[in-house]
Amino acid sequence: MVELEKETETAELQRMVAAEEQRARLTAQVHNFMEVCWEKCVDKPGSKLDSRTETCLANCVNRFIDTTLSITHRFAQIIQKGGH
Amino acid sequence: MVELEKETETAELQRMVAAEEQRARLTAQVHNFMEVCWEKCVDKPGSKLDSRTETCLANCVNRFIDTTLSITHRFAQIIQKGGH
Amino acid sequence: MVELEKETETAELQRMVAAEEQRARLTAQVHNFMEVCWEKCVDKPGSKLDSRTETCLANCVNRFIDTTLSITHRFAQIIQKGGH
Amino acid sequence: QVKVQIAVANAQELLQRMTDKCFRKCIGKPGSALDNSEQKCIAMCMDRYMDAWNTVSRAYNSRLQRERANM
Amino acid sequence: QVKVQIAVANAQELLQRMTDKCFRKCIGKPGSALDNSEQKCIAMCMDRYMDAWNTVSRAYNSRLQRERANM
Amino acid sequence: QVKVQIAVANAQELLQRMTDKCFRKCIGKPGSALDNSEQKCIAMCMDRYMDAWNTVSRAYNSRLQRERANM
Repeated sequence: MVELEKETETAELQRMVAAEEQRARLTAQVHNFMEVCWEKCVDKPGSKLDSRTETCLANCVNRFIDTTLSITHRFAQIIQKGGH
Repeated sequence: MVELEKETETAELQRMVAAEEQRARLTAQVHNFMEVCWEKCVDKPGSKLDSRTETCLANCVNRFIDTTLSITHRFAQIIQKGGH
Repeated sequence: MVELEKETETAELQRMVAAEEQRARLTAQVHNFMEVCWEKCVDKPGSKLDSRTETCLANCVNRFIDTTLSITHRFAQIIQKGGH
Repeated sequence: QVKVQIAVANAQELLQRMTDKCFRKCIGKPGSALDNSEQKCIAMCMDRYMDAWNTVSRAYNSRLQRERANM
Repeated sequence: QVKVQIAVANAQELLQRMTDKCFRKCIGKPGSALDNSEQKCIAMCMDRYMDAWNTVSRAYNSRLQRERANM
Repeated sequence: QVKVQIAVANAQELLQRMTDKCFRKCIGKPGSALDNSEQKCIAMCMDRYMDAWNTVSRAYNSRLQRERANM
């Protein structure tokens, strides 16, 4: 009985740690996007984030991910052909 | 007697390690300031550091610390209000 | 006999790890050069790497190493004189 | 415990990056004190940085959900 | 095993840096999709980045050999 | 021993950052050798970088002391 409880606790703890690591990775990724997109989209910070800047930021994240996917895909193709 | 000596030695070692860690943190901070302030204050490096550049560098460190304190203070207020 | 084999294996493994660490350091160094030289030499990426860009990149690596050697040498001299 | 540590690490990272960006944007030649317009600029820059952070974070999360739905 | 891991780490590092550089070079104001010219620019930028990587790597290796010969 | 290692780590960090900054400032298009004016620029840049490092370090230390005195 005690053994089983211990196992459940360990599993629960591992699940929590994994979830937090995942969250930390996502957060690190957001910091990353901010490095690129803050420069691309925000010129002079105004009294509020206007809708044009908001759209630019959301597009920036999505185009950056598109670029990542496109480059990774192309890179995998080059590797498979054994080329370059 | 020997025990006591050992304890003193351990304490002394810990104190030294802590002091060195502290010094390493300060040094890392100076590297950090240099990243910002070298760009802000030194345009073309001349045959000596003129007093205008010296003042600019010292001001840069102090204004950067002011900015850090001001942002941290405001951030703590926002967190406490549970806001944003 | 078995002992000797084990030792040889351990030595072999250590050699491999050292070689890989060395390769990782060289690779990190190439990433480093790329940070500086991509900006200095490649303006608009064209349909191929023209010979002017190629020369610029190779020169960039060599001049960067020259700069490192020159600065390190001068730094050692200053340290020895106990100066600055 | 793990959660709290990561959250603190994230807040520190956010504060550091925000300070760096807003100092660069708001302070031209550093003077003998932060003047009024610099202080206003820093407060505004900070608020916009956090707005932008939230917008970027939301855009990233919805993209992740769309990608997962497509798998 | 060690070799494979380092090679994977290197490919990831390469992909990340390449993405960052090519995004900055090819995308002005990010729009609602990658348009044709942006996509071409990214593909070309990627090929040039890898060419440049090879050139830099070769130049570095031959310099190392020359330095070793002089020692 | 600990002290020496940290000091060495610091010197290496200083040399790397200095090299990076001075290369960027002093070398326009890299040629087939460092010419005379580039070499002079690098030596001068290096000296100024170390002067600046000392100035920044001093300013930081006196600020820390003022902050501690105010606590």
